[in-house]
Amino acid sequence: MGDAATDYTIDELVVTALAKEFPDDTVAFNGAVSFVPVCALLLARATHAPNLIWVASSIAVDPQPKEIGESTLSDALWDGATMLQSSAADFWAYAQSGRMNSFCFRGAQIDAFGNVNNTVIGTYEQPKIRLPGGGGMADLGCQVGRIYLWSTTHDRRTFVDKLDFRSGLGWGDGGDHRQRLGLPGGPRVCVTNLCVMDFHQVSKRMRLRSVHPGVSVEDVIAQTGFELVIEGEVPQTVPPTREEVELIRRLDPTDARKREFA
Amino acid sequence: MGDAATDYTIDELVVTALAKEFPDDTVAFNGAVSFVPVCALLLARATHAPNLIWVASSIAVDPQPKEIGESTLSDALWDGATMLQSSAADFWAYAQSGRMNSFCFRGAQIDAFGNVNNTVIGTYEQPKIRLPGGGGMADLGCQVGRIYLWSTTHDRRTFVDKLDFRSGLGWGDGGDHRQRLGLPGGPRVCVTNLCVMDFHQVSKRMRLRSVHPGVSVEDVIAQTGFELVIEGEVPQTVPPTREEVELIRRLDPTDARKREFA
Amino acid sequence: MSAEDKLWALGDAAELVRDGDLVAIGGLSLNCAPMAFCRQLARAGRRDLDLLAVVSGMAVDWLIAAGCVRRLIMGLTSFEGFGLAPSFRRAAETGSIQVQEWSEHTLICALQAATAGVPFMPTRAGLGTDMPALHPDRTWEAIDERSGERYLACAAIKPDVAVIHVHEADRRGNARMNPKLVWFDTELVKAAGRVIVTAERIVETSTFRQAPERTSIPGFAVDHVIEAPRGAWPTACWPEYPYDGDFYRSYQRAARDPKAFAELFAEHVAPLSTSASMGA
Amino acid sequence: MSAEDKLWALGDAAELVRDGDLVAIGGLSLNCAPMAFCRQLARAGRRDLDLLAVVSGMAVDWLIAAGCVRRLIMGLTSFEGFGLAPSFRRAAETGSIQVQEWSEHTLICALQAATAGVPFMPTRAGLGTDMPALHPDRTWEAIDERSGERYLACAAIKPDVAVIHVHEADRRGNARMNPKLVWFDTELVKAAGRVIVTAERIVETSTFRQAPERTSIPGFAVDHVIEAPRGAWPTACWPEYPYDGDFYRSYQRAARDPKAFAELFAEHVAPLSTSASMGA
Repeated sequence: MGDAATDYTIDELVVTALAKEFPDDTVAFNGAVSFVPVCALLLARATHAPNLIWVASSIAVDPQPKEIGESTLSDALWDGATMLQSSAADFWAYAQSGRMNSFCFRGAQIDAFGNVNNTVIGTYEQPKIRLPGGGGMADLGCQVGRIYLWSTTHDRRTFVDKLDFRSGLGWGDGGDHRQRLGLPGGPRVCVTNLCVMDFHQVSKRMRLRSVHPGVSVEDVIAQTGFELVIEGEVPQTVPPTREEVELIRRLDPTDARKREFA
Repeated sequence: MGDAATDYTIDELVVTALAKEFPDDTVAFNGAVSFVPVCALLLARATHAPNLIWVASSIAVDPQPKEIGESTLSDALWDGATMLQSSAADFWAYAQSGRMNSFCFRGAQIDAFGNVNNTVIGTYEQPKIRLPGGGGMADLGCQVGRIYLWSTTHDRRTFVDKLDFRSGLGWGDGGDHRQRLGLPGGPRVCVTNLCVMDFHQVSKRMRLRSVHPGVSVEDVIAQTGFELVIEGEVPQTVPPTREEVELIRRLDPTDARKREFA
Repeated sequence: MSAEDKLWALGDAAELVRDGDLVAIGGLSLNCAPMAFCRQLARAGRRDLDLLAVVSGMAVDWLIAAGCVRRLIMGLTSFEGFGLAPSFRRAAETGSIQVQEWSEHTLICALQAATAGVPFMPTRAGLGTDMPALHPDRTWEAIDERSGERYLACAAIKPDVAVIHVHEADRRGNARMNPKLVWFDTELVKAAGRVIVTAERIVETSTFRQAPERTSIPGFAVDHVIEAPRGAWPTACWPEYPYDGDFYRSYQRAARDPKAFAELFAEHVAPLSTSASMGA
Repeated sequence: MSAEDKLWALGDAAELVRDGDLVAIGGLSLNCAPMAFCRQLARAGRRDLDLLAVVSGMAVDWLIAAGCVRRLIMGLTSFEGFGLAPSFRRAAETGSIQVQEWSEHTLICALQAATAGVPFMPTRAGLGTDMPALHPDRTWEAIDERSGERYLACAAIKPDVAVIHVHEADRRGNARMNPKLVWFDTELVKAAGRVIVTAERIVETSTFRQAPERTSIPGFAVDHVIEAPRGAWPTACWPEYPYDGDFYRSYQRAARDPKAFAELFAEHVAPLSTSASMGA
């Protein structure tokens, strides 16, 4: 993959780490405020996954945008698409049937099993903070087989032992919970500003897979509100290569990805 | 409505009688081999029901066809439409919600309650005649509030006491059966080559409303396989006026309507 | 009502909605909400509305700020990158409106059940989440006896009124998106008891007859048509105009200060009566 | 399979279907059925197929005549004004195929259930008719406890393969109808395990990128693309060519006489093996 870059920034590291997770048969779509996944999908398509299909804003199939813009639901992303898939009925059909197989989630809170909360902080009836709402989380968490989690705020407010509200399903209560509900797949990884985590095969608890350069395993533990599975030596996340950094900056020339790292 | 025509044919009488039944707020659509209803809808729109909307072939909204052609499901009918409504999902939605409120049925067999059979003559497993199948009858009979029946073969093979198969629902077993099933409306009339029938308000049995010129009440009784409700003196069906006959011949210049009177 | 003329004046738009109605609002996030119509509801001081808005932001925030809303049935309410919807947030946190959170697909299922005239629609969406328990009378888990498969049943929701914004419509209600994010809009239209279309332009019916394959909504599915040029502002009406990012930013700035918000709101939406104001 | 090249030769089309598959056939009555594909199945002598055809005629009749069909799941099978489909009729009357009659909408419900991954879809369609009792394991009446409302549950049907015909497609599976009677076709596409699109023309992907709002089916929903000019003949491919009424008439005439039918069938479809022939 070429030489490691020396001047990359954290957003570029996160984008690269997430991009590597998308296999070539990915058909992914994205929701609002999803600059990191959009960048990562563009990077994956430009590198190891040329057949990856990205449905921008869950609307524009396989577009070639010149830049990313202020909203990941807006038309800035749709240039050169092969299809504008604008009906909800068709969209949901393909998400439910598995033809669109991949979606990236973030949440104001994420728990050890990759469940997410974007509804309230505090109680539902008297919230301390009323968040935007689950939107499609409750739907896609159940219907899409390949879920990718990301977070740009890896701390104990985000990674909590118990969600204030379960807006979207990850591995549920862990173990075979999803399977018992009759649901496909589940979360595969969670890429954050500190590390990359996957899920223990049996318990489905989050497991530390690699820590980013300059971050220690202890740092991650200190910033995580639940007990992580840690097995043996935890390697370092492979930093982006020069080529990857150049590609990211070309694919996202206005630095939209940095909006998530404010 | 002008003078009675003197040279009209039976198809023109049937078309005129059916046309009169469509109120101005009709939104009707049609299926296969429906020359008589298509003609009647065109006539109604050109006379007393200018706001009537006809969805040709259940596809082309409010078209202005020059002629009717060989198939009432084909594009010959679609000229000048305001919309081509080509998705089944949208079509069914509007039929189910009542926005499209009217449909005309025919059947190889019709019973006293306006139920229809287009599936088999004989038993289902070993049919004497395998008919085309119910198609949308089982659906639209339940979902559409205003059902109009027509037949160009008023005889005891068609108007039977017991259907060999109930493909489409009219008033079901009669009385409040439809209501008990939670279904809207029901059949309003049945226009045939001999007479016009409607339905008794309580029992929902077919009732002779008028006999066509030259047809006696006894003729109708002799050709009907079930007991008709007959109340008092049965008037004659009002024959078409000269204007109506001229209009029919203009709207259907190739005499497509006569195909049903072979 | 005549099939021939469904045209209605924007200034009289609020007459089409009664206090207490369940009103479904079209659009998707920063895109193509019927904002001019919402402004009329705010100005007329409609009260106790139940809003259904699958993925919305500014439209809902305006109506909450103006005190029109009793209950919000929603999937997502936000200004995306421009932050949380401030009036929505405050009203939810103080309990001055009732927020009934569903999810995008379960709301669509509930609308489709209303359209089809069936008691509920089944889906896998929402299983295992906390959402169904928020309205257990409307969403409940069930198991199909025959297959043993689990599903979530979503009870029918039939809006009294749906309002959407399109590019072009005629007096008969035919409507065309050129193209746009139809997304949930047609689902609202199919389910609602009455349908109101606001349009950038009123065009002749002949425009539809010339390209019938491009018509998005048939006239018979629409009850009222309202001309509303730039009627989606400050949301986008792609491809004709983009969302107004500057407005979103100044709205957020103003929301920090009751006086500034009241001024901005009076200028762009409606005067805030002190009692009604949720935004200030 | 590569997302880049899904092109398949018409001559090898039958390889895409296995004996015993449940094959959903697109088109509507006299319109736009994948006839060239059906001809290949007939020639290859596929056996024991379960066909799902919502409203069809000639396609089903060919496959029955050629002895390919074990069971037909259908709403309507006819030649409209050209009469009853002769091979279908004879096979149904002699019991040589199993006819499972549903209705148009209940079949759509069954397909939608498969698409959504739910055990059944509820509908009012079919209530009070004799249809549900034909397959009580697949369609059953039920009452929603909460509302007391009655519905017909339609169990999911997932076709192994769906085949539809369109105007234009590219090697990646993007497909466009210009326009056509989509009608049930997209419902088949969404539900099926594998999707085959036959197209009048193969075009470059750039054709789709130039007018993305006109694309009917996204490439990711299609597994194989087959070039088949006049591939809907003798059904219509509106607006490019009409149905061939003369062929329907001569087919009906020939069907009265085994020898004449075998000749016509060999000329236009496939040679009839004596044992397999249902048409003769």
